[in-house]
Order: sequence, then structure tokens, then C-alpha cells
Amino acid sequence: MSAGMLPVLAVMLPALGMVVSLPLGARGAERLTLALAPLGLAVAVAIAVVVYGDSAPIRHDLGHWAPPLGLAFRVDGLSAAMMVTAAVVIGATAFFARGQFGTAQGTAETRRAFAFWPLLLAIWGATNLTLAANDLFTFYVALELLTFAAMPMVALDGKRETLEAALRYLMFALLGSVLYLLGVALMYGAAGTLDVVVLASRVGGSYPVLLAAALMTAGLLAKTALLPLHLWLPPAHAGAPAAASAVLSALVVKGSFVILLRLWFGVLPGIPGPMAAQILAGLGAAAILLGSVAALAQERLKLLVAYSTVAQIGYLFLMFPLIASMPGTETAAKAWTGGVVQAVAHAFAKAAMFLAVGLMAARLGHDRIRDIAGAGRALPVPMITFGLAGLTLMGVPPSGGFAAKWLLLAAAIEAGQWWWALVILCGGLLTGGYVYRVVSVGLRTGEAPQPARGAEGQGIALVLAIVSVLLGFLPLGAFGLVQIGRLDLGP
Amino acid sequence: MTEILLGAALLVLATVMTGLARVLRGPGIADRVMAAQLLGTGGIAVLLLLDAATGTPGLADAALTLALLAAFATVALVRGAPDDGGDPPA
Amino acid sequence: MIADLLIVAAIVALALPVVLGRSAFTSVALFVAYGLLLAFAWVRLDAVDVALTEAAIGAGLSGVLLLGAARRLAGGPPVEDAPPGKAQVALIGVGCAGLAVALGAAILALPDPAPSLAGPVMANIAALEVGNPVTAVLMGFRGLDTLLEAAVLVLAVVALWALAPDAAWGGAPGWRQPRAADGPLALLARVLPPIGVVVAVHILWVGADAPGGKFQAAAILTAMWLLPWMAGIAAPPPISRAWLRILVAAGPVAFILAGFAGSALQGAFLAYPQGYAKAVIIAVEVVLTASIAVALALLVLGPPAEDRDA
Amino acid sequence: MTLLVDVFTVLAVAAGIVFFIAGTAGLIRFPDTSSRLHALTKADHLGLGLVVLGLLPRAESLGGVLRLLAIWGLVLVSSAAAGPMLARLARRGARGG
Amino acid sequence: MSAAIYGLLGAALVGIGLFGLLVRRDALLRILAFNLLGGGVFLVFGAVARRGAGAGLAADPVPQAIILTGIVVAFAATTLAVALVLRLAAAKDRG
Repeated sequence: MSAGMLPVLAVMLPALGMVVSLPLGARGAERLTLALAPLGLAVAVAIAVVVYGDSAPIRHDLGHWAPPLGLAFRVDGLSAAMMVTAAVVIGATAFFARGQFGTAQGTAETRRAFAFWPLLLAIWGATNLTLAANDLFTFYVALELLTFAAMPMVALDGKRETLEAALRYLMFALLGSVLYLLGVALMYGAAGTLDVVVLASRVGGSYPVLLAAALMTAGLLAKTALLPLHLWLPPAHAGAPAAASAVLSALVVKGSFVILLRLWFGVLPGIPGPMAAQILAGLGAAAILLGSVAALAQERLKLLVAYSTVAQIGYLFLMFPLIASMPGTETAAKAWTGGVVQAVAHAFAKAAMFLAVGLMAARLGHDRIRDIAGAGRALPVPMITFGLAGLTLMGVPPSGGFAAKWLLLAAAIEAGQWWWALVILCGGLLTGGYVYRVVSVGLRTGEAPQPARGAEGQGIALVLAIVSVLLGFLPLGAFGLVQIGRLDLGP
Repeated sequence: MTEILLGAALLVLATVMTGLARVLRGPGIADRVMAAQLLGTGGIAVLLLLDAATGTPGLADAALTLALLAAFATVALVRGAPDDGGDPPA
Repeated sequence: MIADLLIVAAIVALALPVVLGRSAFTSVALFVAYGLLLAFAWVRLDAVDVALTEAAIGAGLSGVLLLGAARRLAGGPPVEDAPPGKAQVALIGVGCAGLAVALGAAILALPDPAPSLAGPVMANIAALEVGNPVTAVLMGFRGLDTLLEAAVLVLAVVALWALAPDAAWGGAPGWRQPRAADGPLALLARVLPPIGVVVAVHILWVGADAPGGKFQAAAILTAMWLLPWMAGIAAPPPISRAWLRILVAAGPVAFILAGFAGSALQGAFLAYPQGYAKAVIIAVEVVLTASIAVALALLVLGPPAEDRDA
Repeated sequence: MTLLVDVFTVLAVAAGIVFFIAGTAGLIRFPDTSSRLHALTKADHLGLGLVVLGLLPRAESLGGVLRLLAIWGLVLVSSAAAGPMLARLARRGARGG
Repeated sequence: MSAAIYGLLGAALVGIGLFGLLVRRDALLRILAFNLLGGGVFLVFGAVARRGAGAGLAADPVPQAIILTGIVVAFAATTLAVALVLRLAAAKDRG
């Protein structure tokens, strides 16, 4: 088997699993998902090893039809790193969710169990598709897969508030994808292809291309929930069950972000002016500051974590002006690595945090922050998980979040754009504020904490949090993986 | 002959477009449904005339599809009208 | 030219009141007419394949879906938030008009001669052994998109059922239709489906070489299956039925397996064996048609509803 | 022979168009719903029927003939089925705003 | 020529649909507006396809195939939105 098959497996195994989940029913789908999790992780790791070993992206022309006529998979370092992340997060979530969505032998299928497993697999497959595909329309199909899987995840509880959150999310997401598709149409009209690599050599800064890029960017920002298009995210992510929130925050918003990276630095290297990149990062900075302040002001734990996602997404956009203003330099490489590591570290940390918060809420019967006193004693492991994940979000050394934020900070200073460094520092302080607020209340002695019974799945959440911290211990050379095949440096 | 058939197609098209005024004006639901039905029938005639004139493959099949679906849509419009509860379940 | 202007004017004349209308039912009726007219636009754009799909899905299936919804919501549509103020509406209007103008200008500014893949498609179509270039693109050059789209439909069914109320889980999809005692509808519901099935088979069969194919055939089959249900003379099967679920999943599974067979035999995912390309394509299309038809029908019916037996 | 066919087609199609125009005019001008319904039915049955009749001799194969007839048949059946439903709807005076 | 006309029609439908989506508050009308918007996008794609005529074809088949896929996906999205709106309405009825 050639290495080219690996990306195909990464996409098709979850997709096939999702499809056969329907006839298998809830119990069969659960077992299939748990079996696919290690298999998919092995595929992702193999991809990372091959890409790192060859120092080149994996390519596979589907049906032997090369672009621009056909479709090709292209997995570079960024994709490989994100695929491993996705496999770990999905696998961890799957094992975590067994308690809540498992179907015991001989019991009837419930709606929630029926839906959860195929939706989880769909999110996995669609995420891998955004990472492997290299065609603007295939990206569109991947975006729709993500939306169709994420929307019912939000509404899984079936309560009225979650249904409202799901409807609002669906409207945002559909508007986002239709604007994206409009841009795709113009792009094809201007260049006669949708392949990212071929497009880079064909498009100039003509008016239709710029309008197409603007439409696609707007659509993708709505899906990534960058301020001011974030309104749908907090109610959606806070209303979903913990296991669902974990993948929604960790992976789903990253899918559209990766496509945005492909668009800006793959299709259009150097074409969007520095001003556009500054605006994008300005929105990111606003998201960091306002999102963190909003998180500080929340009364409920899950909403706090959701607003924290709004803020952490902001960091991802700081890389745009740094790369755009210093193309091809060491500074751009730093910014790129910083941005990608931020996406990876946030995925682990936020998944861990949502799972931990979910455990606390399930145990305490509520998630009001001022009433969680005593949680530290009753639920020490989730509390530690929350704290560790918080370290990564703050960017405290030696966590993965520190590595990411440090790289971005250094790149900002090298690029002479010190204002972004200031934003990163302020964001770190604000993040520290809301994490501390939760931990300090939680560690206070509360009234009669229940006997410390092990909450199911708390170990899994803890492992994710530890991974998010350990990322910071990786030797710097390992981060070189995400540099491989960077499209802004040419195909 | 081709020109004559094309002209005929255009004439039918113009006619049924005029009928659209009834869809827009109503006032009753029945009127709107009728106008939509005329649009379907006229559309079929237009497609058939175009097919005879140009021989573009697929047009006759499009007319056939339209004939099937127009029947379907009419039923839907009638059944979907507010206050049409049909007869009580037997 | 005159025909084009007529069609364009009529479509705009219908689209505006759809958006501005006061009653949801009227808007939906206008929308159905709009869908029919759009089919003409596709014919004029030399996209007969799309015209067929638009007539079947845009006017037919969407019409049924939206009319049913309008009827159920007739009591009181769920109003989300307060309506925007006049100034805000004006601002949005100007913005949308501006976008439309910018978009129009971009379309007129597209390069001439237009870049196109028509040449490469025709140069390579022989390898796929089908005569309809659109089918060649869907099943060959961009087969991955079609495969994924079939998966999207399965996912949509899962997502739709996930929205069912817990109390209704496992029941038959959709709300129960009142029975039509008056003859004509019942007659139509009995006469039309057999004809429709023949037409669907015909459309699927010619699709390899002429406009037509699985989406169009599937949409017709869906309509034919829904007709007896709409007339109240037949009930859809409960969603827990194994055969129903297998049928929905069969198409994408067959397509993915065919793809992997290509990997094993030809060294690339979705590569068809030489000399058997058409046979494989048609076999996959037949299974896909059945799956898509069932999936579309389930999507139109909606999730099982609580007041089914109320 | 071809000339004869052409003349036949032109006459039949022209007659069909007359019925389409009449049906549309009726739909627009007639004062009440039930008379509009009658006008519409004429257009449906006769207008399309004459067009189909005119095109029949031009069909290239037996399949084409069958398809033309099937199309007309479908429209006849569905219009016949929809008529009473429409009439009932009109009697109840359902208004769509 | 017809490509340009229908391309402009697509642009107009995008504007109309977006306006409806942003201004109307009735969920069903929003779904209709979303469909108009989608129809406009597909028409733009169709105009692009028509412009790409060549090699003996009246239009570029690649965008046409993409439109077909897109129509089916958009329809699936519409069914989900409708189901969600109906479910929400039922939930509200119950209070």
C-alpha cells in the first residue's frame, strides 16, 4: 500500500463508519466508533511520520485524475498535526461518552445514543476532509458535513433553549457556507479551476478574484465564529452535552479556520493587502479582549468556557498580518508555527476543560460558578484538569499554549507590530482572571461535599489536559512538522 | 420550420408569464394554485416546442419530469392550503 | 433574447414578493412558481441536467416540504426577535443592493475568453465510457464530491432524526396526513406512481449518455413515494425498520467500496478498471439512486412527530 | 409529404396557442374563481393536447411518440384530479392573504 | 449573452435573498430567503458554466456537476432547517 492511501483512509474510515452506523443502530455504532478510534489514530500518526520523514506533503490523485480536471488529496505538515489532534480528541471523547451515550446489551436504542455516534464520526471525517482536500468545492462539502453534524449535537438535549441555539447556529452556518460558495463560483469563473495549488499560479489580483476572496472570507469567519460573527457560539457550545461541546470547540471551528488559511496563504499568497490582514487580526484582538472579559462576567461555568473559546479563536488570527507583512521570512515561519500550535493546544485544552466542566455540572447538578465551592474536594481530578487546561489557555510556561503564544509574541515584535504582543499579554492576564475565579471558588470549602466517588471518564479529561501542557515540552524540531509543505512558500 | 416552432415556444412562454399576474394577485389560494398549474402546463408545452425546434437532448425528458412533478406540486399546494383539513381520519 | 428577458423579469417579479410577503403560505406558493421558472433559466443556460433537477427538487420536493411547514406553522409562526427598525432595514437594503451590484460587476468583469475545463473533460471522457459529460464529471473526475454528497444525505437523515422528540422515537416519520376520501386524489396517488417509476428508470438509464441521472431519477422516485402518503392511503415505515436504514446506507457504502476496489486494483482511490468503467459507474448509480430516493423522502417527511396519534 | 406534416404541425400548434391564450385571458379577466377554473381546464386539456398532436408526426421514434402521449395523459389525469380539489378550496373561500 | 443576463439575475437574487434573510423574522420566510440566495449562487455558477462553452459543448460540464451536487446539499439543509423550526414551534406550544 502506498502512502497516498493514508489520507484516503483518514477520510473514508470515519465516513464509512458514519454511514454504516445507521443500519447498525446505537449499540453497533458505539462499538464501531470505539474500534475505529485507535485505527484512525494509527493512520494519523502514520501520516505524520511519513510527512515528517519525507519532509514533503503526501499527494494522492483520486482516480488518477490530476488537477485541474480531477481532485487530489494533499496532506502537509499542518494537516498531519491537526489530523493527529483530531484523532486523539475524537478518541478521548468517544471513550468519555460511553457513560452518557452507551447502550447496554439488550436495552432499546435511544434517540440520543442513536445520533451521537454517527455525528461524532461525521465530525471526525469532515475535519479530516478539510485537512486532506485541496479543492475549494470539496471544502464546501466538508463545511456542510461539519454543519449537519454539529447542529444536532447542539440540540441533542432537546430542550427548548438548545433548540433555539441550534437554529441560530444553523442560520449562521448556512449563510456562511452560501457566501463561501458564491466566492467559489466567482473563483472558478476567473480561473477555471478550484484546486488550491493550481489556483495559486493562475489568479491575480483582479476584481472578481478579490470579491470572491472577500465573500469566502466572510463566510468562513461566520463559521469560525470570529467576533463580531460569534453570537451563535456561546449558547450553542454551552447548551450541548459535555462530550459534544468538547469536539465542537476543539475541532469544528478549526475546520473553517484551516480552509481560511488555505485560501489566504495557498490560493492568494500576497494578494490580500496588508490592510486586510490587519483588519482580520484586529477582529482577532477584539475577540481576545472582549471574549475574555465576557468570560469573566459569566455566572455559569459552561458559558464561561464557551466565551473562552471565542477569545482563544481570536489568537488564531494574529498570525495573518505577521505572515502577510513578512512573507517568506523566519518571522513568518514563527507566526505560522505559533498559529498552528495554538490551534492544536487549544483543541486539547478546550476539550479537556469542557469534559471537566461537564463532570462537575453532572455531579453538582448545576454549573453556577458561585455555588461550586467544595467541588475541589468532591471532584479533585476535574478541578485539576480545569486548572491544567487553564494554564495552556493562559499561556503559562511550559504549556503548549505558552509555546504558541510565545512564538506569536516573538513574531509580532520581530515584525515591528508590537500592538499584537500587547494584546497577547492582556489576553493572558484576562484568561488568568477567569481561570483563577473558578479555581478559587472551587477550592473553597463548601457545604457537605459528597464522598469523592470517581466520576466516570475523569481520567480521560485529565489526560487531554496533560497533553495540552506537555506540548510545550516537545523539542523545537518537532514543531518543524507544521512547516512542511507550507503553501505560501510555493507548491 | 425551426423558426416557427421557436416563435410558438416564445408565444406560449409570454402567455403563461402573463398568467403569473394571477399568482401574484390571488386573491384566493385556489387562484394562485391554478395559475401555478397553468405555468406548469405551459412550461411543458414550451419545452416540447423547444425540443422539436432544436433537438437538444433531454428537453423532452425535462417536459416529462415536469408533467409528473407538476401533478405532484399541485396536489401539494391543494393539500397544503391552510384550513384544508381534508376529511377526518377514518 | 426576448425569452431571456421575459424569464428574468418574471423570476425577479416572483422573488421579491416571496421575501416581502405577509403570509407564509402565499410566499411558498410563489416560491414553487419561482422554482418552475428557474428550470427554464437552466434550459436557456444549456444546463438541461440542472433543469431536470431544479424542476424535481426546487419546485416539487421543496414545495411539498415548505407547504407542509407553512401549514403546521399557520397557528402562529415562531417569531425570533423584535423586527429591525426602519433605519436598520433601509441600511440592510442598501447593503444588499450594493452587494448585488458589486457581484454583477464582478460577473461582467470575468476574463474573456472564459477559462474552462470543457476541453480536458472531452479529451478524457472516453476513459469513463459515458457519453454525458456531466455524468463523467460527477462519477469520474469529481467522483469524490459525489461520494461525499451521498454521505451528506445519510448524515442529514441522522441529523433530522436526532431532532425528534424523545417520546416519538422509533415511530414513523412525519405527521399523519388526513385521509382523502374524495376520489380524485386517491386515484392520482394510485395511478401516478407506477408511471413515475418507469419514468425514473428511463431518466436514470439515459443519464449515462444524455441529460438525466441519479439525482433526477431519485427525486422523481421520492415524489412518487410521497404521493400515496400525502393522499393518506399509505403510511411510511417506522424509522426503526432495518431495511429502511440499510437502504439509506447502501448507496454510499457501495460507492466507498468501489473506491477502495480502485485502490486495490488500480492504485488510486475511485479509479475504475479499464474496460469496465461504465459497468461500475452504472452499478454504483443504480444503488445510489435507490439510497438517495429513500433519503430524500425521509428528509421531506421529517422526524417522527409526537402528535402522530393524537 | 414533409410539407404536409409541416402544415399540420403549424395548424395544430397555432390552435393550441389560441387555447393557451384563451385560458390565460380567462384566468386573468374572469370575475370569479369557478369560471377561472373552467378557463384553466380548457387551456390544460386542449392547449397542450393540440401542441402534442401537432408535434406527434415529428417524433423520431416510437419512444418519442409514447413520451408525448404520456406527457399529455399525465397532465389530463392530474388536472382532472386537481379540479375538484380546487373547486372545493374555492368554495370554502380560503384566502392566502 | 444569455450567460451575462442570467449571471446578473443570480446577482439580483443574491441581494434579494440576503435582504430577506437579514430583515425577516419569521423563520419560514428566512428559509425561503435562504433558498432564493442559494438559487442566485447557483445561477452565478451556471453563468460561469455557460461562459466556458467549448470543445463542442454548449457549457462547461464541471460547474454544472457542481451545481447538481450543490442543489441536493442545499435541499438537505432546507429540510433540516424546516424540521428544527417545526420542532421549536412544538416546544413553544407546550410552553
